[in-house]
Amino acid sequence: MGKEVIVEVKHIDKRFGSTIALNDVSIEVRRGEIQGLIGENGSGKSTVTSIISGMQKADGGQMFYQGEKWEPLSMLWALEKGIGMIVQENGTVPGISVAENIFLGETGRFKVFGKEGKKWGTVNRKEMMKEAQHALDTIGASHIRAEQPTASLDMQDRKLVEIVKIMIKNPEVLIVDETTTALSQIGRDIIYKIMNRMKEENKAVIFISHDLDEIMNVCDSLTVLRDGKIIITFSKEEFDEEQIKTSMIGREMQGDYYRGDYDGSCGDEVVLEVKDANLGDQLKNFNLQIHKGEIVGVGGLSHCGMHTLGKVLFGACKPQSGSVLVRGRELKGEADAMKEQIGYAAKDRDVESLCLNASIRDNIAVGGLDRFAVHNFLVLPGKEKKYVQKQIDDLSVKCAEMNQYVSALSGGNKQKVVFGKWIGRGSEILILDCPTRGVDIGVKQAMYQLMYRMKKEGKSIVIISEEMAELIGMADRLIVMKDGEIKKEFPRSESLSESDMIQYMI
Amino acid sequence: MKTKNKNIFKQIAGTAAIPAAAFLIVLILCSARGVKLFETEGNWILFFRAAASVMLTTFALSLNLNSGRFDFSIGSVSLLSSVISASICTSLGLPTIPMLIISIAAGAVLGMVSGLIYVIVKLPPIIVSLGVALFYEGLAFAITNGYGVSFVANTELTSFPSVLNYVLIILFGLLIFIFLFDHTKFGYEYKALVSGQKVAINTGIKEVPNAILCYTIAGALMGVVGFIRATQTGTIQMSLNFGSIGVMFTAFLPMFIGGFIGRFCNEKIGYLLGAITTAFISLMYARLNVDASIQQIVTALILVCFLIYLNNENKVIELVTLKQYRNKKTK
Amino acid sequence: MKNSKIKKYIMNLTPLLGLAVLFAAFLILGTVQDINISYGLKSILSQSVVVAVVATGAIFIYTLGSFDISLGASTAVSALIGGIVYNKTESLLVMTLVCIGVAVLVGLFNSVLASVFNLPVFVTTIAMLSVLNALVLVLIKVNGTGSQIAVPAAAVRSLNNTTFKMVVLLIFVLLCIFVFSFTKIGRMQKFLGGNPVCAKLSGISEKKMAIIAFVMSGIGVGLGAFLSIVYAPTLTRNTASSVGMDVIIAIVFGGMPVSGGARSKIYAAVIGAFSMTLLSQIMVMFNLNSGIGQMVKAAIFILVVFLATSGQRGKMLPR
Amino acid sequence: MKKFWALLLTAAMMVCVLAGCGGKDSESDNAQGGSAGTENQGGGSGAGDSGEDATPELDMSKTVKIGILVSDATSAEALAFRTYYTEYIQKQYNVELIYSDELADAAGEAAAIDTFITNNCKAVISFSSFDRAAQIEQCEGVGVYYAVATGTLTEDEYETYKGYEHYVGAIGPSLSVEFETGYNMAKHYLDQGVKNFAIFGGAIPYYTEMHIYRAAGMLTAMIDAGGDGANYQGATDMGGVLGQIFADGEVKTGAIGDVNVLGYVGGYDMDDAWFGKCAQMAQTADLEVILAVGNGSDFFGTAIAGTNVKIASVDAYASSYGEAMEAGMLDYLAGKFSASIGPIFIATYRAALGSPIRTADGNAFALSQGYWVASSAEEFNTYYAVDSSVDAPAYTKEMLDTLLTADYAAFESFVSKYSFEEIQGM
Repeated sequence: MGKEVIVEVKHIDKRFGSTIALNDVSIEVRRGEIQGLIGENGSGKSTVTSIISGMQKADGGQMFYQGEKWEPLSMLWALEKGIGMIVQENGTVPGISVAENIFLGETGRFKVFGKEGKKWGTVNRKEMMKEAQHALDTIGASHIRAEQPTASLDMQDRKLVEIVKIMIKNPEVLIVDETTTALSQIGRDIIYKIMNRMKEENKAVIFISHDLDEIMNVCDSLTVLRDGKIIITFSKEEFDEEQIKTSMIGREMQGDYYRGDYDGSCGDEVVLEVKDANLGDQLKNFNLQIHKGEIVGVGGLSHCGMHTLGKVLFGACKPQSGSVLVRGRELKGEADAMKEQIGYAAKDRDVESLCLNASIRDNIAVGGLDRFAVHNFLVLPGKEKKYVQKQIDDLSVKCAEMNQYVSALSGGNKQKVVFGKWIGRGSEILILDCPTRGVDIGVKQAMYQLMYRMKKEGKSIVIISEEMAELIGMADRLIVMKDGEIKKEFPRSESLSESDMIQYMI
Repeated sequence: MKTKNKNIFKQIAGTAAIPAAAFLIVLILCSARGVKLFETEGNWILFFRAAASVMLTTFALSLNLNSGRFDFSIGSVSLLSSVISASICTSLGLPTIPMLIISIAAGAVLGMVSGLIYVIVKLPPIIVSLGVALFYEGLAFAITNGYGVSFVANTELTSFPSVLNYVLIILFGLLIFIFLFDHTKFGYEYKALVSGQKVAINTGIKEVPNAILCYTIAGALMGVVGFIRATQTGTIQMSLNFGSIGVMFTAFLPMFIGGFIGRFCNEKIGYLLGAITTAFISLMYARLNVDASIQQIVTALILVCFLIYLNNENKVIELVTLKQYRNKKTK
Repeated sequence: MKNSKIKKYIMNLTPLLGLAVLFAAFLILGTVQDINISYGLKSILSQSVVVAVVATGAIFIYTLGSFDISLGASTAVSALIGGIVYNKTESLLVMTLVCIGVAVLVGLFNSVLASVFNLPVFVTTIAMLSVLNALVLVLIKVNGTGSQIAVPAAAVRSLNNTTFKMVVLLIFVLLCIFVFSFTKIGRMQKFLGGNPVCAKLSGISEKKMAIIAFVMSGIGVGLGAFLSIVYAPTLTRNTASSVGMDVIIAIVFGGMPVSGGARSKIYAAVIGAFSMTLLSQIMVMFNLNSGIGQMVKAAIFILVVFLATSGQRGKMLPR
Repeated sequence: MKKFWALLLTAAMMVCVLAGCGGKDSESDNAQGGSAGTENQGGGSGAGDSGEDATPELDMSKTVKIGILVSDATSAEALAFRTYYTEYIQKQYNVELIYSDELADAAGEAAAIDTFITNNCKAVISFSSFDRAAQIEQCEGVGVYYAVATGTLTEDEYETYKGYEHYVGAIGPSLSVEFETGYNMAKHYLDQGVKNFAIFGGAIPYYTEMHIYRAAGMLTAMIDAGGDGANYQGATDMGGVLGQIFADGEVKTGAIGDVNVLGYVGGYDMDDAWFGKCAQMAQTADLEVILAVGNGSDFFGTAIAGTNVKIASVDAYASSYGEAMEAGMLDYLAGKFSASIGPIFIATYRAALGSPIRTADGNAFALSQGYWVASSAEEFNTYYAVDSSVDAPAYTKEMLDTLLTADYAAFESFVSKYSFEEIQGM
């Protein structure tokens, strides 16, 4: 079948205030293809797709859809016309039923009386439920009930609801924006199935992901963006990991990506310990010991309890039974954990690890108040600035000045600020939940090296991650969790592969 | 089947529990003092008037508070709308129904205006509502040169207070409100915006008209409240410097009660029952001739205790601090 | 970047500019209508001081993104109890301490109640409002003539001068600025206001901070109570009744974001308080009737706050 | 940016509009000040003329600013007074009357007086009584004349301040007059053989003396009419009754001899419960008359509609009361007449012009003044016609001008003739 162009983006520009997000970007998406988009954070991939899908408008350039000029008014409008996007962050409304989410913004369709499109029409709830359930069944998500309150679903199922919300319109073009990072294998498989079906039906898919392997498996062609510019487009046969990576960061990758050695040795002193802790379905008589100078990797599906484990280790969640011991004594909560030199970088960075509406300075300083405050009370601007500046320099945070608001930083730099906040105060034990989530390769590498250095300095690190590669790459000891239990423990070894892990996750 | 019955039973129990309890306690207290709760017709009227006006106020307050919009101005809207309608009707010698209609219309317009100001200046609603409250109070004062409006002698208008009329108001108010919010596109989009502002907007739901409509509806409701308050004595007293916000506070207890009952049945019905509960309390105060300062303290205690109870189930925080947490997340 | 930065900078100054403009207007109109300007300024200072002090303390609560509507009532109660105590002890010092003590206790009660039963503080203050109002009536009834509690005017007359009041205000403001900008507490409060979730995960206890905030505002309320006794030693059931709302208005008018957080600033309270008084003084010169006067006030209020914040407008409606 | 300016513009316009309507509406208040001024330049000699021959030494050419202190901007009385001052006096005399906002407490009073001083007011006429002593001290301190227009000072207050140079004096119903007002009101019905009363206590819970004395008057009348052994809570005379009310902070219901107080409501809570109390009191079985120490018909009017319960009030002559009387909802009104504040104005004005009126022994005066009592719609209307007139009010300029030169004796006798007939007789 002829690979006709369905979506054409021509010389698009987009700027946010002073920063240029897109600079003269042109892409062609063909029918029967899965078009991959890849690039570091802030490279502009999400911006392109959000413009195509009508979430925001471009400042310059044109777009064409099926040969016609394409100027979407809203996502809903675009979807009606055949371009739908599954967004990166949560795209469902918690407070309403699944069905209402699926038909969000067009409940008006279900009239009791009155004509189609009549404004403030009444809504026929029964009918809506029926259609919604049918839609759920067709993509194989029958376990979700249409009348269920969305809040009661887990991350994964909410994503599925979103997918239904899009697919019910059977779009000509489907955009999948980093959705998979949030999903377990099952979820991913559902998405892959959908993408492939669309491909067979001679429709088009735009697929964005950080996961190089994933994207190389799925896509037929792959466009690399950097700093808002198109760098290069590879077709399937040209795919080559190294090349793609270099074109992404724009330079040869120096030195090791993960750590080089494979000796999983560490101190024998137990610094942090969980003793038969129970917490709902998140932890079931759970036991874990973390030693001095050890990197412990925790892997599993997104809701296997490992994220809760992170909070428990930091004292932010109290287990219903059992205990958390730090250097042998009971841990009494966050403040106490900080006294004991524990640091915690949460998965939901923007909400849990940073105050976006505050400056870099505030965010770093707040972690170290007891470090630079005189008598742990008096804050002298001079001392504070010195402290903060040191962290910014050590981690080479890219920013105009320390008083710049964090909200203006890229994902990678945000994470650097978080690291600065915890490392700055000399944390001995770091609990890092998805430390490299949404962080681009360049920064990733730097962070891996940093972690390794810290291990060498005798600090202990717990990496909780959904990216198995980095766990295998970094951990001295690797734990696979499922349903709040430890399913398997791997020592560090060269031979360990992702598939070894996966079988214990599912 | 059995479990189903159980559920239904549980629902009915949960729904009725609070007002029933309130009724019993009030009854006991009164009979302890040898007072009959409902003696004169006046008592009945008081009860239903309180229920009606409090219910509507609760609707008006909760409707915006649920979406994190705190509105100090509802009191002033009811004041001004009643002033407008009363002045018109007394000067033109119009009867009750037109006055009610004018009140509603005026209220709606006033509500819409404050909604418009809100969407235009895009300031936190709490600030806007402060300004609007001052403005409307001032306007009401200016219109009447401070005299307020008095039509005590106008038996046509002052004949409105009657159990039947108030019951009708309650029924219509409830039905219309339920219809608007549970069975229309507007209602569904409202719900979506409440809990998922960002997503809803990205999906293409228009927030601005929705918000304006919310304020308009709240205004209309307060128009009715203003009408009720005006016709009960045939006088409208002026208030300045936020004198009008008092009305708002009558709605908090019923709102929380409603929020609680909302688990077992439609939340709006919950609000009605909440209003009825407070109406019982007011009636008791009147019957037992309770001193004003005691009333205030007792009411406050009831509020706090109820909240303390609720909070163990973690419902209210959501309701009230919605605004604050939302801010943190979205900004 | 530059230009937007400058804009933001100006936005932040708007309240200050507002004050300046009002001040100029006062001077000009004043000279035109040849009023007694110097006396006017003095009286403006001494009229604003109570609201200014209370509002300054209240900033700590607003910084947490929460707010307290019982401040006026608690000022009244502290003043009344202070008055009663003075009439018993005849000592101004004791009176002052009692005022502060009572106010702090009320604040503590609010916040502790809130944190023990983890209620939203705002709700407890609603309840507190009516309790305190009732308390006012009771106090006057049992300890006064029934219509008032009066501290002998002679006792406080010596203190009733602008310099003294300004000194008190200045000291308190400096204290607050110190706590707010030069101590751990202030930093934690701002951060907490900015993002409670993250603050919790940075070892900041919301409850502790709330309690501290309410204590600070308590001190402000106490001083406010003391100053209102000095200003008008006869206390009636309506004493300080307007303070509660005036404080909210002043704080917002002064450019304090209601959501609290990093943009919070102490001086907002003072600026706001003085601006509002200036404004009403100017109204008097136009000799408007109360209604119109209030309408104009409202319009200017919205306008100034709008200009002060028009740096931060989003795609979504604020909440 | 453009949007920003646009918004700024709209906002600015909004303010202009306001200012505009402000100007328009306030004309009534404001322009008079001006017109008074202009009037004086041109026909102002009118004001001069009558003055000229009469009082050569009074220089009325300069506009005198006088501050009016009001604790209540909305009651019928307050508004009637305001109309008389702004619509009549201010037009007739070369004065600018600056009204304070509604004052809530002593602090408000102090602030308002400060404002007056700032605006170079030569004198203050006070309708606000949270802290009279403080007001007097404040004015004396800065040499501004001060007069009390409602109520009077207490004995020892008077003793303290009568000597003050800038304390002009007080004209208003003394507490004993208030007592009589209540007494006569009750008596009016007792004489008709009414036995069953209910009392509305107004501000008694807040211990407003004026209201307490009125209530005491009512109760004392009942005691006198209640036959032998009649007493109120054991009290049998004015002193006793007053003491009792001050002790309770309310009026107790119960039998006074063969007269009954069937119901009592106090305060102005204005909430559901309170209105409930009012309604149920109005509907008490075999109640005949509701005696209100203040405005009664507004709160009980609707409740008694259709019944033959009567309401008696104390307030002022406002149109709404006329309607209420026509409709039989108000039966008896002891009302201040708006012009009653004419003399105190003259006294203050004179003081401001440099010729204050002092008593024989050179002290500030303290004169009492009572109410016009209307017990029928006809009476009411006759009174109201005069009272509400802005062209020929009860005290016209001509009558008042005589006071500009009058000595204390003349002044006193003028004030003491306050009944409707007497005034019409002048």
